[in-house]
Amino acid sequence: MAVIFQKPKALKDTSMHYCPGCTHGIAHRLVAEALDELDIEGKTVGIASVGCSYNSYDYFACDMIQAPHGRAPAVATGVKRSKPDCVVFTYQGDGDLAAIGTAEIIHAAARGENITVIFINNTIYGMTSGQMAPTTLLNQYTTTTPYGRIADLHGFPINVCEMLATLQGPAYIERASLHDVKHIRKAKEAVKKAFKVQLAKKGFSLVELLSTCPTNWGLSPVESLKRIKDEMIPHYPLGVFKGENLEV
Amino acid sequence: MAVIFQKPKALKDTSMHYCPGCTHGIAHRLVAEALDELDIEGKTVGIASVGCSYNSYDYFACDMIQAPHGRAPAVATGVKRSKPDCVVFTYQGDGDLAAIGTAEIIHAAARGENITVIFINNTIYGMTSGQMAPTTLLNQYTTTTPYGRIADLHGFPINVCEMLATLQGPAYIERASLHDVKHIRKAKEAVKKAFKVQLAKKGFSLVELLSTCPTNWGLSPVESLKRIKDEMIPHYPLGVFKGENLEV
Amino acid sequence: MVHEIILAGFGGQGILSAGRILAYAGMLDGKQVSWLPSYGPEMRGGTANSSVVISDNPVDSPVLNSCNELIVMNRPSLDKFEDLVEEGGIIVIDSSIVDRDVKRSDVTSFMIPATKIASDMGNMAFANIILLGKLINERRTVTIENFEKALYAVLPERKHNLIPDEMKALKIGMEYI
Amino acid sequence: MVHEIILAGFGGQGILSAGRILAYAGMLDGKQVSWLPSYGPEMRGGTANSSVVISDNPVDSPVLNSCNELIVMNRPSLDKFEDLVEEGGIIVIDSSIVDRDVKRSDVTSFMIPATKIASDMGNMAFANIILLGKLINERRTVTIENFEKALYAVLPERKHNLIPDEMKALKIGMEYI
Amino acid sequence: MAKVTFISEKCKGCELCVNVCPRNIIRMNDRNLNEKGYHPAEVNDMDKCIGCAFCATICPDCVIIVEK
Amino acid sequence: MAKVTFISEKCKGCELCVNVCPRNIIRMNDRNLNEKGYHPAEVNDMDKCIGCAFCATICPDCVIIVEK
Amino acid sequence: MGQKLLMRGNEAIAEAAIRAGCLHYFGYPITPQTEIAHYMAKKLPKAGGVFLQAESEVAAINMVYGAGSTGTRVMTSSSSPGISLKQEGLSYLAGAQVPAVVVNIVRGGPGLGGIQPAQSDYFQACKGGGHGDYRQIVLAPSSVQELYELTVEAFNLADRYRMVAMILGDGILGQMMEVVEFRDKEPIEDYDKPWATVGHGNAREQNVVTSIHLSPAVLEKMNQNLQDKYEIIKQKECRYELYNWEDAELFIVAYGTVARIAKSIIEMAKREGIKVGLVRPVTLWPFPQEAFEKVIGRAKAFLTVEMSSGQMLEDVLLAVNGRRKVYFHGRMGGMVPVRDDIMKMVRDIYKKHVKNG
Amino acid sequence: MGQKLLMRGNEAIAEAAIRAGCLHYFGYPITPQTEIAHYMAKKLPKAGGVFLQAESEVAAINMVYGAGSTGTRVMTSSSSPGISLKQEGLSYLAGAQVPAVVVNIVRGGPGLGGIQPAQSDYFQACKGGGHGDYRQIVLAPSSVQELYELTVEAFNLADRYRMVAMILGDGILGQMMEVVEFRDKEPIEDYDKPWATVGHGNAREQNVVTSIHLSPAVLEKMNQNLQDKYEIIKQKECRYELYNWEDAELFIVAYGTVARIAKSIIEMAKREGIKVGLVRPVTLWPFPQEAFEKVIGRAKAFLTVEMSSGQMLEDVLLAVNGRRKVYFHGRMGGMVPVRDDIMKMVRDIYKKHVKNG
Ligand SMILES: Cc1ncc(C[n+]2csc(CCOP(=O)(O)OP(=O)(O)O)c2C)c(N)n1
Ligand SMILES: Cc1ncc(C[n+]2csc(CCOP(=O)(O)OP(=O)(O)O)c2C)c(N)n1
Ligand code: SF4
Ligand code: SF4
Ligand code: SF4
Ligand code: SF4
Ligand code: SF4
Ligand code: SF4
Ligand SMILES: [Mg+2]
Ligand SMILES: [Mg+2]
Repeated sequence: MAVIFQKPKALKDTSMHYCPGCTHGIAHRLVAEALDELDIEGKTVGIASVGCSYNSYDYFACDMIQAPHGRAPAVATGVKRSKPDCVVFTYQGDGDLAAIGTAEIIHAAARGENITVIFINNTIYGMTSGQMAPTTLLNQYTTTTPYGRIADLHGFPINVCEMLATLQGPAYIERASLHDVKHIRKAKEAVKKAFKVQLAKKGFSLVELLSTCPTNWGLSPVESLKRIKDEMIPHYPLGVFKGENLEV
Repeated sequence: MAVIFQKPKALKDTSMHYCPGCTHGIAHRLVAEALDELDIEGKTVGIASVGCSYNSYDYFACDMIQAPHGRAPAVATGVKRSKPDCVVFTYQGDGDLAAIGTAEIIHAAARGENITVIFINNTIYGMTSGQMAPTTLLNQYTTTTPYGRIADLHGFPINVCEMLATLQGPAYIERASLHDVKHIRKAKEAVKKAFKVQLAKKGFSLVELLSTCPTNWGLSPVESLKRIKDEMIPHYPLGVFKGENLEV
Repeated sequence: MVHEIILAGFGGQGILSAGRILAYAGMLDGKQVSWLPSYGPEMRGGTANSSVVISDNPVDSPVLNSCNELIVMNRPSLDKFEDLVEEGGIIVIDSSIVDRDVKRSDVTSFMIPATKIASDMGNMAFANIILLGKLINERRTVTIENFEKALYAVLPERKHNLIPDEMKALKIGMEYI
Repeated sequence: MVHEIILAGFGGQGILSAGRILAYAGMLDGKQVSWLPSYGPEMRGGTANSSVVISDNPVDSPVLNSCNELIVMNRPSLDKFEDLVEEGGIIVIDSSIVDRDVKRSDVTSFMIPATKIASDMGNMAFANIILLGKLINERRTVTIENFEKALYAVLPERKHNLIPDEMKALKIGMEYI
Repeated sequence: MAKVTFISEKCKGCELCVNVCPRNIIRMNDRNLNEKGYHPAEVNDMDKCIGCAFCATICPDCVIIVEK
Repeated sequence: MAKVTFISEKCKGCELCVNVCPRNIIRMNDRNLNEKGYHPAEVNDMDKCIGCAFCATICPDCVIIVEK
Repeated sequence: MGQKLLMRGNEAIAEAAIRAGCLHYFGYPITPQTEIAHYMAKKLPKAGGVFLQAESEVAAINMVYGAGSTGTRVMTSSSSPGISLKQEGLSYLAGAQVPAVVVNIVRGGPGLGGIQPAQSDYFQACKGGGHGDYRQIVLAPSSVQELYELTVEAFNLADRYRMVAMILGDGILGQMMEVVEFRDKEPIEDYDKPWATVGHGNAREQNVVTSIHLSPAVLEKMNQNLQDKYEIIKQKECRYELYNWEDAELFIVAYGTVARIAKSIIEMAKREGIKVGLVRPVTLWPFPQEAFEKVIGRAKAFLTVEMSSGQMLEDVLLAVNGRRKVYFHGRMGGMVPVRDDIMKMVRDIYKKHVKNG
Repeated sequence: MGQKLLMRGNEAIAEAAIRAGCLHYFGYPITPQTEIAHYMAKKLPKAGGVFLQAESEVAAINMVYGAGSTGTRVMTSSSSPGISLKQEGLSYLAGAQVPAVVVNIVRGGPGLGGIQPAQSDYFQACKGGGHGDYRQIVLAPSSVQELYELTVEAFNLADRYRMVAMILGDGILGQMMEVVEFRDKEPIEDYDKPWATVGHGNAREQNVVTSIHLSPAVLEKMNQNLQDKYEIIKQKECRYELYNWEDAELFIVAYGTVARIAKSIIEMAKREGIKVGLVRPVTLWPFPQEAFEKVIGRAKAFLTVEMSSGQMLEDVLLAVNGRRKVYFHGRMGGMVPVRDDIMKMVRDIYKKHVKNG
C-alpha cells in the first residue's frame, strides 16, 4: 500500500488557526502542492497579506514576507525585481486585494510583473469580523451592511478577473472554486499553471479562488460550500480570463 | 451682429497658467460651457486634483476643493454624500487618476457614485516635468523612460475607460479628443451628457479627454494635436464605453 | 468589596456573555462595573476570556493582573489563570471539560460538571450559567433579582424564552455541592 | 571677493544655463561656487531666475536675499530684483525687452539691446551670453578662458559647434558701450 | 484495499469529509473532544473505503492520509 | 458679415488658431510682445472671416470672441 | 443626566458622535475599533445619515475632507496602521482648515504589530505624523463615560477652530464596557460656516478649500495664521485632571487607561504613607503646562507611566524643564503596566527624593 | 579624493547611492526631488540595476520593503506629502527590521503647501510619523558634498542596524549645484544578511520578514530589542559639527541649509565683537546631546534657527533641559531665514545674556 494523499512538504506540520471548515486551508494546500510538484519551494518567496492569512508563513515552509494590508503585489515586485530568479507569490484576501490594494494589484498586472497572485474571494472581511468586501454580493448581510448590501448605497460587487483581463499586462488569469472535490482538483491545476507561467517568464499570473467564511457567513462549513455553488458562482463565473491558450 | 462665441461665464476672467497651446485650457472651457448651458454653476462643487490643473479653482467660477493627489473621487464622494443636491465633478490628470488614484477612481465607479469625472489623458505627468504616466504609450520618451517606455520594464499603458467599463457601477463612460474642432465639439457633448447623467441621478459618469502636453512632449502645439490623432487615438479609441443608449 | 472576576474557556462556551451578564447585574445592584473581553483573532479557535470588575468605588483598571474570582471552562484556561487568583479567592471549574482540580491550597475551588448537567437539561449552553450560580452563591457577586433582569437586558429578544430555564440552571449551580 | 549674482528673465531665455555656465567657470577659476535655480511650476509661463555665488570662501548660503550683480531679461524681473542689489552693485539689462532703466542711482546699470544684437547675429539664444559679457567685463566675475571651457562642459555636445559664435557674442557684450 | 488515517489532533470537526465520502463511512466522534476542543472525525468501516481521497481533498486541515 | 476680436493680452502665441482658420487670415504679430512675453495672434483680413469660430473653439485661452 | 447604559467604549464613541450631530461617517475596518463602524452602519441610515465603508483609510480620510469641506459634521475612526495611512490627509485637513473628528484606538506597533492596547502613537498624534507645521487637538479619555463626553466635545472643538480633533484611545477603552450616563441634550455648539463649499448659489463669491500656496510669502502667512490659532488653543483649551494633589510629594503623570491604574497606585501608596498625586493630561495637545506649574512647588519628583517607550515623557520633560527629576516606567507592544511594578518604582523614588531627599 | 564635479544636490544623492552599491530604486515623482528619479532612470538600467516608477508613494515604499527584505541595497525618495503617504510602510520597515534609505527633500506644508524649501518635517522624521515605538536614523546634510557623503553613509548605517536611514534635505539642497569631490572608492560596509528572504534553497531554515506578533509579551520583546538597538545607536552614531565654538558665548543651533546661513552670521557677529558659535546636528536622530554638553559650560544662551515653527527646538530644549535660555527664530512655508533678522536677534540676546547678563 502506498500513500496516495498526504500533507504536502511545502506546508509545515503546524496546525492552522483557521476556523473549522474554512477553505483557506484547502487553498494553502493547493499552493504547497504546486511548490512540491514543481520542486521550487527552495527558491520561492511568498508574500503574506493582511487578513485571516496574515501569518500564512507559519504554514508555508518557503521563505516569506508579511506585507502591509493591500500592498503584497508591491512587496512582491520589490522582491522579484531584486531577485529575478526567485519564484514570488502573494496570497491575498478580497479585502486586501480588491479594496485597499486595488492600485497595487492593477499596476502589478499592468506592468506584467512576473509574479503569481493567489486571490481568496470569500465575499467578506474574515479577519476583522465580517465587514463588507468589494466582492460582497448584493443583498448579502455583513457587519457593515446590516440591512444587506444595497447597490444604491454600497455600490456593486467587483469582478476582479474580468477587470484585470482588460489589461495587456497579465499573462494568465483564472477563476476557480473550492466548493467540491472536482473543483478543488481544477483549482489545483490552475494554481500550478500560474506558477508555471511565472517559471516560463511569461509575466503576471493570478488565480482567484472562491472560498468560504463559515464563521462570518453564519453558515456551517457544509452549507458554506453550497453557498459558493448557489450564490457565488452565478456572479463570479469560473474560467480562464486570460491566457487560455498559453502553453507553459 | 451677435456674439456667437466667447468665454463661458463659469470660467473666470483670470488668465490661465497653462503652457501655450496646452489643451487643458480647452477642457476647462468645455466644462464651463456645460455648467453654463445647464445653468448649474451655482450648485456645483468642483474638485481640483494635483497636476498642472492643481489650481483650476482659479479658473472655474464655482465653489471648489483642492484634493490630495489621486484622491479627488474620494473627496467628491464626501461632498456628494453630504450634499446630494450639489453637482459634483472632479478634474483629474492621468497621473492623478490612473496611477496614485487608481483605487479611488475604481471604487467611486464601482459604487456608482453620482459624480462626474473629467479625465485629462496627456500620456504624461505634466506638472512634475514629464515623467511616465500609466497612460504613456510604448516607446514614448519621458524623463523617467529616457530610453522609451519598454513593456518588459515599465509595463503596458492602461486604458482606463475600457477597464472601468467592466464594472456595474458606472452609468456613462466616454472617451473624446481635443485635437481638432470637430472632436472638440463632440467632446463638449460628452462632457455635457456626463453632467446630465448626474443631474438625472443615474450614477457615475466619466469623460476621458485626449489632451496635449506640448512642453513635455517636446512638440509644438500644432504638432501636439497631430500626435493625438496619429499616435494616441490608435491606442485610445474614441467612443462610448458605457451608457451608449442612456437617455438623459 | 471589589469582585475581580476572570471568566475563561473556549470560544462558543458563552464566556463573553456570562461576563456581560455579571457586569450588567452589578450595575443594577448599584455598583461600579467594568467588563473587558479578550478580542480579535486570538479568540478564533483559541481561548476566550473576559474580565469583570464589580466594585463599590470607581473601577481603576478593567485589566486584571490578578483576580479573586475565576471561572474556567477548559484546561488551558485553568493552566493560564490559576496562578493569578489571589489568596483566599475562589475558582469554579467545569469538570466535564477540565480534567484536573486546582493545585493550590490557598484558594477555594469547586469542580462542577456543568456541561454535563446542562446537556442533561437539554441545552449545553446553560453550562456557563450553572458555574455562575455557584460563584454567586459563594461570593454574593451580584443579587439574584438583578441577575435575572440582566439576562433580559443582555440576551437578544429571541432568546428571552430560555430565561426561565437559565434561572433554573442558575439555581442548580447555586445548590450544587 | 564674493560675487552674488542673480539672473532673471522669462523661461526660455537661457537664464538657467547662463547661471550654470558662470558657476562652472567660477569653479574652474578655483573659486567656491553655488548655483540655485528657481524651480517647479512657478517657472511655467512666469519668470525664471537663478542665483550664483562665486567666492573665495565656502558659500554660506546659495539663497540670495540681496546681490551685487544682476542680469535681467524682462521687465517683471527688473521690478522684482532691482531693490535687492546692494549699493555699488551692477545691473545689466536687456534693453530690447525691458523698457525702462533702473531707478536707483547708487548702482551702475547697463542697457544693452542684447536680444536685438543676438537676433542680428542670427541666433536670439545668444542674448544671455552678450549680457554675461558685459558683466564679466565690468566685474571680472570669471575669467574668459574658463568661461569658454565652461561652455564646453555645460552645453550638450550637439551645441558645441555654436561655441565659437557664443564667444563672439561674449566679446560683443564685453565691448558694448 | 485502501486505508485512511486521521490525525485526530488536527481535526476541527468541520464535517466536510463526512459529507463528501461516497461510501458514507466517516462520522464524528461525539464522545471525544480533542485538545483543540473539537469532536474529531473518524472512519467507522475501513473495509468499505475505496481510497478515492475525496475526504482528504476537501479537508482544510490536512488531517487525512490516504493509502492504497 | 462676421467679426473676431482677439484679447491680445491673453494670447500665448500657440498658433493653434492660425492653423485652423479655413480662410487663413490669422497670423502671429511678430513685432509685438504682449505682457506675458508672447507674440499675439491677430487677423489680417477681417472681411474674409466667415464666423465659423474654429479659431475660438481651438483656442485654449479664450482669447477670441466671435460675432456674426 | 439621563439614560444610564452599560456600553462598550467603541459604541459609546459612535453614539456620542450621533448625538453631537455627526450623521456622516467614513471608515475602513480595523481591530480594535471596528465596533464603531458596526454601530454607525446600523444607526446612521435610520437617522437619515450616511455610513460609508471606504476602500481604504486613505480614501476614508479624503471622504472626510470632502464632507468636512461642505461644513458637515463628519467622523472617521481607525487604529494605528490605518492612522498612519491617513497622515497625508490629516496634513491637508490642517492646511485647508477643515474641521473633522478622527478617532485612533491605538494598538501595539510598529508595523502590523498586535491588536492589544498601546499608547505608542502619542508622537504621531501630538507632534506631527504628517508633513508640515501643523497640530491637531488630541483628547485622551480614560473611561467610557469620558469617551462619550470628549467625543461630543471634539466636534465642538473641531468646528470652533476649523481643525481636526482626535480622540486618542486604546484597545482597552474601545473594547471595555462600563456604565455611561447620557445627557438629555448635548451641548452642541453651532458655528456659521461661510467658507463651506456647497455651491455659491449665485449669491456670494466662490468658496475654495485649498492648502496650496506656491508663493512662499503667502504660504508663510497661512502658516502664521495656523500658528496664531494654535497659540489661542494653547491658552484656552488645555484640559487636565489633578488628583490627590494637594498634599502629594510625588506625582505620577499618566493619561487614558494608564491614569486609571495610577489612581489605584495612589491608594496603595497612601497605605504605606507615601503621598502620591496624579497629573492626568486630558488634552495631549495642547499639553497642559499649567497643571505642572500648579504642582511643581510641592512635587519632589515625577514619574511618567505610559504604554510606550516614553513618548509623552518628552512633553513632561519639556513642561518640567529641568526643575525636577522625571522618572519613567513604560510597557510596550500591548502589555499593560502592572500595579506592583509601578508601586516598586514609587517606593524607590520616594526613598530617594522624599525620605532621604 | 577623486573627480570634482559641479553637481545638483538631487543628482549627487542619486550618484552617491549608485556608488554605495544601491542599484535598486523605487519612487514616485514629486517636486523638488524628481531629478533623483531622472538620474536613476538614466543610470540604473546601464548599471545592471532597476529603476521602477511606482504607481504611488505607498507602492514605492512597499517595493522598497520587498527589495530590502531580500538584502538588496535599495532607496526611495520623495518630498513631504509623499513621505506622509509612506508612514505606514516606514513603520513596517522598522518593525520588520528591514534596511533601506529614504530621502525626503522637504517642501513647505502642510497639505499640498508649496515647493520651496522647508524643515517642517523634522517631527515626522525624528519623532514618529508612523505608528508605534520606532525610530529611524535621520541625517541632515548641509552641502552637496555632504549629500553625497551622508548618502553613502546612510546605506552603511541602514545595513549595520537593519533599519531605515533617512536623508532629510530641503528644496535648496536638492536643487542647488555645488562642487562635489568624489572618492575613488566608497567605504562600503558589507554585512552578512542571513535573515534575507531569497529562498531557503533547501539549505537552511525558513526566513520570515514580519512585524506582527499577536502575543503582547512577544511584541513587547520585539519592541525591547528595537529600543536596545536604538540605545546603542544613541551611544555610537551621534554626529554633529561644532563651529567657532571654543570661545563662543552664544550658540546658534541649526541644521541643513540654515546652518550655512548661521555660519555667515558668525562672521558678521565677530565683526561686532559678539562671539557666536554654531552647534550643527548632523544626525537629527539620534540627537547629539553630547554637543550640548561640550558647549553648555561656556554658552550663555542658545538661539535655534529653523525653517519651521520650531520643531528641532523641542530637542534643543530637551538637551539643554532648563540650564540655559533657548531662543528661537523660524521662517515657514518656503521662506528662508534672512541674515539681518538673525543678526538682530543675536544682538538682542547678546545684550541680555552677555553684556548685561
Ligand atoms: C492598513 C490596515 N487597515 C486595516 C487593517 C485591518 N484588517 C485586517 S484584515 C482586514 C480585512 C481582511 O479581509 P480579506 O482580505 O478579505 O481577508 P480574509 O480575512 O477574508 O481572508 C482588515 C481590514 C489593517 N491591518 N491594516
Ligand atoms: C502625494 C503626492 N505625490 C506626488 C505629487 C507630485 N505631483 C504633482 S502633479 C503630479 C503628476 C501630475 O500628472 P497628471 O495627473 O498627469 O497631470 P498633468 O500635470 O499631466 O495635467 C505629481 C506626481 C504630489 N503633489 N503629491
Ligand atoms: S474568519 Fe472566515 S475566512 Fe477567517 S479563518 Fe474563519 S472562516 Fe476562514
Ligand atoms: S506642462 Fe504640459 S500639461 Fe502642463 S500646462 Fe504645460 S503643456 Fe499643459
Ligand atoms: S478515501 Fe474516499 S471512501 Fe475512503 S474515507 Fe475517504 S472519502 Fe471515504
Ligand atoms: S474535513 Fe478534516 S477537519 Fe473537517 S472534520 Fe473531516 S478530518 Fe476533521
Ligand atoms: S471665425 Fe473662422 S474664419 Fe473667422 S478668423 Fe476664426 S477661424 Fe478664421
Ligand atoms: S489659439 Fe489662442 S492663444 Fe493660441 S495663438 Fe491663437 S489666440 Fe493666441
Ligand atoms: Mg475575505
Ligand atoms: Mg498628465
